[in-house]
Amino acid sequence: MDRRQQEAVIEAVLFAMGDSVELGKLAEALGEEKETVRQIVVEMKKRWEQEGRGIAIAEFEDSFQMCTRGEMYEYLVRVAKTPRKYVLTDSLMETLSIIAYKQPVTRLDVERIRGVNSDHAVNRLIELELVMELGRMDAPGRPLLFGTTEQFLRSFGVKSLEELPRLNEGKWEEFKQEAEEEANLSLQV
Amino acid sequence: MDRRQQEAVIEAVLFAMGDSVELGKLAEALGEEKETVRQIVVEMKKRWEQEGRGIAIAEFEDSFQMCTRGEMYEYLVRVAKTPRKYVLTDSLMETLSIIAYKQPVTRLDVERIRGVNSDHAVNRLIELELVMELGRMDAPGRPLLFGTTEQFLRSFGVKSLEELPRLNEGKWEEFKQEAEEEANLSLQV
Amino acid sequence: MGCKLEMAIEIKLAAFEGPLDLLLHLIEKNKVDIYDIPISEITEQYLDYIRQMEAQDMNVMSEFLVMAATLLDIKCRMLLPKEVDEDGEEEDPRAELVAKLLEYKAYKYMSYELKDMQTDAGRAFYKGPTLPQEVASYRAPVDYEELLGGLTLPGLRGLFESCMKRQEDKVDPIRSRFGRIEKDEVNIDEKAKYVTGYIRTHSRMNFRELLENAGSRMDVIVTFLVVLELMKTGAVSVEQEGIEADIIITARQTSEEGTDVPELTSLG
Repeated sequence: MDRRQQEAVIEAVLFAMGDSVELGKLAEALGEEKETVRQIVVEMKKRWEQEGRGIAIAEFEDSFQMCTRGEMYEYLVRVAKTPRKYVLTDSLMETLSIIAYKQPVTRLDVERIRGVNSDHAVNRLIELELVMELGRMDAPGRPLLFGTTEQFLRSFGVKSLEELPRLNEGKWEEFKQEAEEEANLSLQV
Repeated sequence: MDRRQQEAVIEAVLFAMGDSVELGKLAEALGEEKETVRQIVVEMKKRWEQEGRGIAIAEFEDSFQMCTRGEMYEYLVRVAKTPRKYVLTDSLMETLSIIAYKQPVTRLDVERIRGVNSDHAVNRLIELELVMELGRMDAPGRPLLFGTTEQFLRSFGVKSLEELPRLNEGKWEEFKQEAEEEANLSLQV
Repeated sequence: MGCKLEMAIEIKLAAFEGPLDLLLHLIEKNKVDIYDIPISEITEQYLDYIRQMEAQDMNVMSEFLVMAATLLDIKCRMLLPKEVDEDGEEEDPRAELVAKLLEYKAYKYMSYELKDMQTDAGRAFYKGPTLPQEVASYRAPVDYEELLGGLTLPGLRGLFESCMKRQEDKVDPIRSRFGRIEKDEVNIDEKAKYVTGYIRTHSRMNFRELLENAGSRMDVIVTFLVVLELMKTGAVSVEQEGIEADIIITARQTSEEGTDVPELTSLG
């Protein structure tokens, strides 16, 4: 393995481990003596500094860690503060409507109604602070119960859940009738 | 900001964010046009490859993510925990390939092609974040439509769906020829 | 030796992803042209496999059985004079099946390709975020007005209602009717009271009489259920001459006071 390859391996290991990596581990990955490896890492560290790269190598006792160079900090803040464009997708809206009307509700309830695994949608709604955990259900497995947040009420301009529009009873009758008509049809067949 | 600095910022942001970073965010950090930034990143990506560096830049649709170069694998497994890898069963792979090539696709489409109920497989793929809901089809019953995720691109090492190996009529022709050759062989026997 | 070979050839049905998979296996094993499937032989072999899977899960089984029926149907049509389509061309009864098999085979083939790609892609390592504390804890404010777009409260209600409707649609309509009998549509206790009262005062009657003030089909069903229950408890005997004939109900005299009809508390 030539020097360039050795440096590549060190770079990859430092990146993949994330945390600080003991010299011994780097030596193991390379199959080299610790002191040889230390020399290489220290040289890499210097060169990266000189080249003004975005990432740097921090040294602690007998460990090394890959990190962002201090000067990059302001750019990271800028990325973090980039306004994100949030959109409620169809599946998020559907899930929200079920949680709003059926709360407190478990993930499984949502899944049963939608007919599809909805974990992702529920999690996303929690991130967006429209939905929150209400506690756990007193049932086997003690599943989490979800409901809407204050932010939900605020966003829709209502003071309490009682102000949600009533379910359309007429609609229910329609569903029922449709189902019955279907049943009659199949009975007649 | 000179080019070297721009590259340093991109490197730092990709490293620090860990997850995939949208082109728009990088552009925001640099205060440059998206297309300019895309060019820079694509060039960096190429140069890193040529230099045989330990880390690489993966591209997914309009996002970029830092990762280790594939060739580093054998060294990394000596010291790092191997990444979570799911062995997908044949039925999951079949379902996934149908969704990947036919998206947006309904459950019924998948079922029709496989000849077996595939609800379980579709739900499992959603859990594994390889498949997601895309919305509902504008048709009676408004069935859910499914497609693949960014995690799918990452897991299969392609930057966009266009990069998937072609599923084309030619392949069918090959099958046909194979079958014919086999048939001839068996006639000769 | 022979025994070993047989075991090697015998492949568990569970190994097949479905009927199409099994069919493809048989076609490959027999080295026949997918465009010219010897339907009789393949059907025979297919049915042999199915017989071995009797004890399997019924859900899986039914899918294999549907294909068996399709194969038998094709086999029959192959024996009949060829059907001719609008353009005067002869239709091959196997055409639809062949198209399905080819389509399935194409995706199955791609799934192997994808599997290889996954193995290669799995060699790259990714890492989670390593952000400075302040950056990591920063949450971009959400513009809720923009987020909700045009979604209003009535819109939310509409979505919920259509979700529930879709769920309702999936419910077996006949079974769901049984569910409603207990709920509200027909008060079963009142119906039972009415029927038992009628029987007590009439001792022998036609089933039609009981239905005189039955409004809905649901009323009829409940009345019938009540009669069945009374029959079970021995309070009445029921006769019918033929399928189309009237159903005659006779109350059994058990005491001088009249017909001893037990209280029906619930049929649920």
